[in-house]
Amino acid sequence: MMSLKEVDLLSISSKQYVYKLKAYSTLFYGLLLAQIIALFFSLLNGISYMSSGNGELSVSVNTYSASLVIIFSFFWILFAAIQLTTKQYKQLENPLVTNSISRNLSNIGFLMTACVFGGITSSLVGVLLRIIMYFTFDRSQIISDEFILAFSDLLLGISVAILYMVLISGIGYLTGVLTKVSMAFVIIIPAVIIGISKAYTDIFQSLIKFFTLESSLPLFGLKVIITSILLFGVSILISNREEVSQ
Amino acid sequence: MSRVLPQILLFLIGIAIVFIFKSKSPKFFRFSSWKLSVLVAGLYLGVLIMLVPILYMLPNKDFVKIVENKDQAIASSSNLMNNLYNQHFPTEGDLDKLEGIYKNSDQTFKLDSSKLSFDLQPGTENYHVLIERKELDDGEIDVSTYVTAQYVGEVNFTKRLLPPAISVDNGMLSLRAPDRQTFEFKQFNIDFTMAQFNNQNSSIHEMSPHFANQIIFIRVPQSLEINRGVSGDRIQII
Amino acid sequence: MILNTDSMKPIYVQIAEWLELEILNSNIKEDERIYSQYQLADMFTVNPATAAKGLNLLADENIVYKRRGLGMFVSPNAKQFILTKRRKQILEQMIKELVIEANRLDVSESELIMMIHNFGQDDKEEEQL
Amino acid sequence: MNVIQCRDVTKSYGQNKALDRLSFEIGENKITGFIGRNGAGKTTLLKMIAGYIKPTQGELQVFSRKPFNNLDVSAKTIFIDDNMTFPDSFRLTDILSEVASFYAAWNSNLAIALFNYFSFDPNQAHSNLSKGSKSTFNSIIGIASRCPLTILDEPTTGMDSAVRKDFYKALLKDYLEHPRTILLSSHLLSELEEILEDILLIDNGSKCLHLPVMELRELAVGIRGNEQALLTFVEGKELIYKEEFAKGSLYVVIKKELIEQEFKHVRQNGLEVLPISTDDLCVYLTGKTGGGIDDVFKRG
Repeated sequence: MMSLKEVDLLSISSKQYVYKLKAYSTLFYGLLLAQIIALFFSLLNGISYMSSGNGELSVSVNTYSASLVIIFSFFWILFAAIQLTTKQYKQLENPLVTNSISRNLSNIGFLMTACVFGGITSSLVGVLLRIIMYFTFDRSQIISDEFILAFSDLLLGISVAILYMVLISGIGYLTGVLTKVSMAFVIIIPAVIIGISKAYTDIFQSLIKFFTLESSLPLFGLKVIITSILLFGVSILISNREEVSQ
Repeated sequence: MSRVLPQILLFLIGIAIVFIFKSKSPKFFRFSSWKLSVLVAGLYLGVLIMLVPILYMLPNKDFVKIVENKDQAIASSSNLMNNLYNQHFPTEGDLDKLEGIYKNSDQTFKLDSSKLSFDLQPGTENYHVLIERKELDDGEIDVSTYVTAQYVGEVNFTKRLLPPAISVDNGMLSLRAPDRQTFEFKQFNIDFTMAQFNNQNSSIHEMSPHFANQIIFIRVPQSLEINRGVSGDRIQII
Repeated sequence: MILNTDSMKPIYVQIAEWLELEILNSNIKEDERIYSQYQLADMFTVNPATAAKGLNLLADENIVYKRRGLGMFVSPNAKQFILTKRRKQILEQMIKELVIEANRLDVSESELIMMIHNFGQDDKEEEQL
Repeated sequence: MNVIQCRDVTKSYGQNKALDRLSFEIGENKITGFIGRNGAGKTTLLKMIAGYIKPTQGELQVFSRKPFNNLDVSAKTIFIDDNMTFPDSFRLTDILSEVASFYAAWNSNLAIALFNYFSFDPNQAHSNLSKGSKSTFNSIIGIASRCPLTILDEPTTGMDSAVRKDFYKALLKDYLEHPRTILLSSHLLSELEEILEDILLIDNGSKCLHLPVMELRELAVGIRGNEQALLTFVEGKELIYKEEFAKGSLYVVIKKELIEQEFKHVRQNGLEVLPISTDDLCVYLTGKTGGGIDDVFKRG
């Protein structure tokens, strides 16, 4: 009895990963809802409207975009990542074979899956938006440029959306872990963010521009991956010594 | 700022909805079995993926296409207008060759009088009327209408402008502008995720309009007597 | 099997007594294998250690003996031994208590003997009916 | 070989000491009951053994390893309590099959047989179960996992008495077939003492007793009788409990070994020897004051 085979971290983590994929599958409805709402908003009026004219004619242009869907999906992954660190979700692992590292690894695995799913679906909702527009609007009014989406652009959009979601999930996860260390972080984190954005606008902006203005995909990918590894790594280190509270 | 505000509002609404959804998840969402959730998620993804080939199969011949060179078309249009002001009148053959300038209509009227007077109705103040005498007296008046480049953003919709209504009756040529026309366009911006690496600005495209001028080109028989009347300053005889 | 958990007698003693009864009633014959501690634990829903102690009680009195690797067996003469023991110990103890109680209730010796005698007859009559 | 080795373990939360210099050892394949009053520190200790929390001071080893955050210990241990939660997206049968993959010795036949015996609805969600059903279901997991170290913290909370009996029987029967180390905690000893081998009595975060249940049963007796006679009889001896029973009469609880020699004189002095239930004994041993609740009303 005492000489049971030693368990290895990876097989336990992957078992937990599968468990969590099933267990947390209801989180998906949140994404579905967020995307449908965003789609609805996007269809409603478009993101901008321009109109002008002279005595004989008036011309107006409605601009549409599926970006809102992606942004809503970003919010979803942020909340999902924070949620995974809550007591309520941690308790679900008590009946399982687990330790802090396997818990974190399987959480990260789940989040990566959610990012891939979210990235693909949010970009594809853009396709849905185009098809809805195709059938509801007068086709002779649709400007074909960018309405006809290059397939390579679609793949590009999906991979960039996934990368952004990975980054955001890392931010959310670390935030969640920090707030578990001390509830003080619930106040500190927003205060610091607002403080930095107010007092050191340029630092804050260059931090954002570090990602948003990067126009080389490989470099962007590298930046996101390294930053995410840092975010998740710090999260693992912090939560490693933490006791399972009930 | 006024443009950003409604979007921020939208995000806040979105967050609120996500939060309400999380805290008061309806029974269906909370107790939906994982098998059902995975099935719904799979179907959702499947349907979205199926949409991709459908999008590429949709015929797009009706769309507004951007093929022409806007700068050149606008340059030649304004060039033409400058020439008109400077009394450098083109021939009809010249007009046909100019880029960005389209012939709107082409009509021929039997002449029932030896004189021609004009009735330029309100709304035609911006029309340039050019009269050219033909080399022979065939008793017919040929009227062609031209329109210079008309753009909104990159979209050239010159060809969609309706020509003015023209009629010749008892030696009177009347010119009536078409009813007020409205043009609506739907533009699509690619997702910011694509734009970032596409050398495209994801911000809203510049959609400033460039309005067109109408040119009425009238060819009359050699010996016709022309009475330019009250609005004579808008009628130029080449 | 129900044990009297409120009794002052420890459970392992109750188990030992039950086994003695089984031997007395010839449900387990001499030189036959007796229940193992695990069977007893299962039957009485008690910890096997408790059951083992009950068995050991019998082993100490040589009512059962151990065969290496085979388990416990009922000793020859076990039945006779139990009978003697019970007569000696249990009956004596009971009589002792009876006498003390009789003294407390001012029942004289002859009255007590009468009662025992009558009780025995009632019992027989009941059996006859 | 000891499964659990606990040396001077202290757990403090701020100023408050939940466990105070606790030392004990638990051998392999024993069923040990962790008994103590509410708040005595049973759950804290069990959670520490399960690796959920770590000792503030002292050394705790489970399977010769520190259990906190240890995957090997976690694989050999299951901790069942009524706080155990499962995802709402799992039906009860899902839970049985999903949890199964984590435990090497899991017996799904047993799990399903018990599940059916207790008439669970396979399509129910865990969080919709009543308190008693939840305890029963969790206990099925605890039994079927056949973990070398099975920890059941107040497993019978909310169960009705019939189910409790069935549960103890099921636990014992499976233990007989597959011996393992089982820790059971309860504030009520009486209903589970028969299946226990050892008992660890905890009082206020400290160890009070650790001995076989059989010895506990014979540890002490109660004596009732005339106050004067009784006081002379027990003079100079340590009493576990003393209570004025009626006017002029007294009830004391005393260690059996202290009066073994004079046992015969007890009755002659008109004193009455009473058996004492293990439950009562545990209450007396962990009692804060000598008198009990009656004293409160006497003073008033």
